[in-house]
Amino acid sequence: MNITNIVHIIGFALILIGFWGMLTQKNMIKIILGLAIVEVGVQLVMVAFGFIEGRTAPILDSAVELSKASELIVDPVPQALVLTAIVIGVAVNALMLTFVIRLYQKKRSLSINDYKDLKW
Amino acid sequence: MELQQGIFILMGLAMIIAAGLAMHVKDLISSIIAVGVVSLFASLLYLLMQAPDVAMTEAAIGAGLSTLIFLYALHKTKDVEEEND
Amino acid sequence: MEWYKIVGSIVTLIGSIFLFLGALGVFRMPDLYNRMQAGTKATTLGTILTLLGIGICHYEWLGQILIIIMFIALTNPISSHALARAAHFRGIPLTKGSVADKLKEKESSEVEVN
Amino acid sequence: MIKRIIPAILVISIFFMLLKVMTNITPKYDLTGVSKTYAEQGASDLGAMNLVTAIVVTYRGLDTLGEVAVLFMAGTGIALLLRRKKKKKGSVAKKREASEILQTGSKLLVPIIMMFGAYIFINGHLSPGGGFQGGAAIASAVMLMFLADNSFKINHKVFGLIESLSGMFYVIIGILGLVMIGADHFLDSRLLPLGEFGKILSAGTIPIIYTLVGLKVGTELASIIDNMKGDLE
Amino acid sequence: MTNLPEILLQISTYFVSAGIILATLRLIKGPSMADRVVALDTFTVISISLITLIACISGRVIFLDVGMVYAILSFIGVVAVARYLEGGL
Repeated sequence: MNITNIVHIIGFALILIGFWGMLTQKNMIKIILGLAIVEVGVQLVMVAFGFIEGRTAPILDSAVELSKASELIVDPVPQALVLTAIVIGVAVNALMLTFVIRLYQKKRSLSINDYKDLKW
Repeated sequence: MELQQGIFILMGLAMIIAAGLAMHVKDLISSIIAVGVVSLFASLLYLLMQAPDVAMTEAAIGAGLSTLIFLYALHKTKDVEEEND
Repeated sequence: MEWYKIVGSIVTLIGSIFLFLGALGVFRMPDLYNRMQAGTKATTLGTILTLLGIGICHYEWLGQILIIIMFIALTNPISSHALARAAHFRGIPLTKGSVADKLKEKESSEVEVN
Repeated sequence: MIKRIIPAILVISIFFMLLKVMTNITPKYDLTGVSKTYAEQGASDLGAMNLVTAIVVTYRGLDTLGEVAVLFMAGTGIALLLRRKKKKKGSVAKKREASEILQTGSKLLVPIIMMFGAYIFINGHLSPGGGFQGGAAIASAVMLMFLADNSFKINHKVFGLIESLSGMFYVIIGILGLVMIGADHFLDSRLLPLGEFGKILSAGTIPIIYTLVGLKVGTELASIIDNMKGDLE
Repeated sequence: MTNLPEILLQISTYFVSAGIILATLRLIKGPSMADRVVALDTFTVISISLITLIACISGRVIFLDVGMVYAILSFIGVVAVARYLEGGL
């Protein structure tokens, strides 16, 4: 049981909890909270893909010898991806909450069951 | 090495408990706080996985910004929610 | 064997014991205001001691650690004060044994003057 | 009943999917492919100590440009959806003022947080941090002012000007790379000399680009918060 | 005797972890939402010292920057919830 597997289990558990909440909750704000949890889980799994045990952070200051850098640092590419994903995530959450506010101003309800205009 | 794995498992359990709490409790502020706790521990895990850039982003955004955005949305949709309580 | 490392780690240990006691107070105290007191005062002292101990261990990091201590000393009281005030206005009750409620007395006297 | 069964089936199927993914993962023991190249050549190629910064700004610069564009679109969408209406007289609900300690403390802390955000994005190539983190710190300072002062308003003209100017200069630097270096060097940071490794004025245009990104992200997030607050004017 | 500082640092890590467990119990139990906010506040303060311990154990000074960001930004979330609860948002 190494650390990569532990973090993968944590991330997958968060994804499942978030999906369960999104599918069963009625309140729209709570659905968005579930999506936020799913985001955290996916980001954890992505960072864990680049983690190598016993190595150090990809910042080449005096603690890392420059000529042997590729044998001493963890993978920097997933970190760069996740870095941008977090900022995008919060903007997308804000946009979805804006939709919720507008819907609420229209129908004065937060429950997802009251919006059945396109239901067949 | 044992200690490090123990810290990972402890933080993972705390995250999973907080996520379950966020989906389980009735009142919305508690669940927003629980999501804040999830992102706090996520930032600590990033730090333990040697990703200080990601940890800093998660700390700067998950600590204040995301909580406040949810609270504003809750504030704007409040009147019905208090009737239902 | 450097003596400053031993001193620093002992200071860190004392700080972490304070952190543990603060968390224990958060868990065990009877009402919100007592919990808040344990969760703010004890943990602030514990964090400052922990950071100082590590600063003694790695004396070349001391500048940054002092900056962190300054930030904690500035921000922690503000948040706990705001939280206590909000809880008071929200009407969360005090525990039975408490003897003084100055904010309530101040408010009621202001109402009487007006 | 059916409302419980269908989510349960979906979640269980996702669980088996993730289980399949997890059993097929073997932990890495070495860098491979593109990340090995970045780790070996990044420092001498771009002069940045922080390899994540090097990847975000230069190697994957186009992605960052796209991300800033997505952020801009989200901000614009929020501003469009939450348009403000004129205030009617007497219809504003009374809000409780912040306590004196919070007001004084925020006056003390807001300049410190702003300065700290600037420190984060200027030092992006030397230490962890960069434009996104510094922008979030600046937006947090604006947020603290909203929390402490009920009548605080941001100056929309100044914010819009900073945002559009920083976005414009970001694209201009990218096109300069196209003109001055070569046809496939859009957003290349080697316009300026690389300088001495580990100093603030090094790594070509990485500090300049990250400062611009930080200003843009900070003003963007601050205006998102302002729109979400959305008091009637 | 030579590795006494490391042993002491490990013991402090155990104490801090026990603090996390106790605060998690308060987060689960908390009868009102204000109790949960107290737990969040405790978490943020504890996590700053945990970040510094991680930096000390792994020996990189760069991790302290993350601690600085946490120390100066984490209180804003608590203040936001407090302002919401007292009705001033």
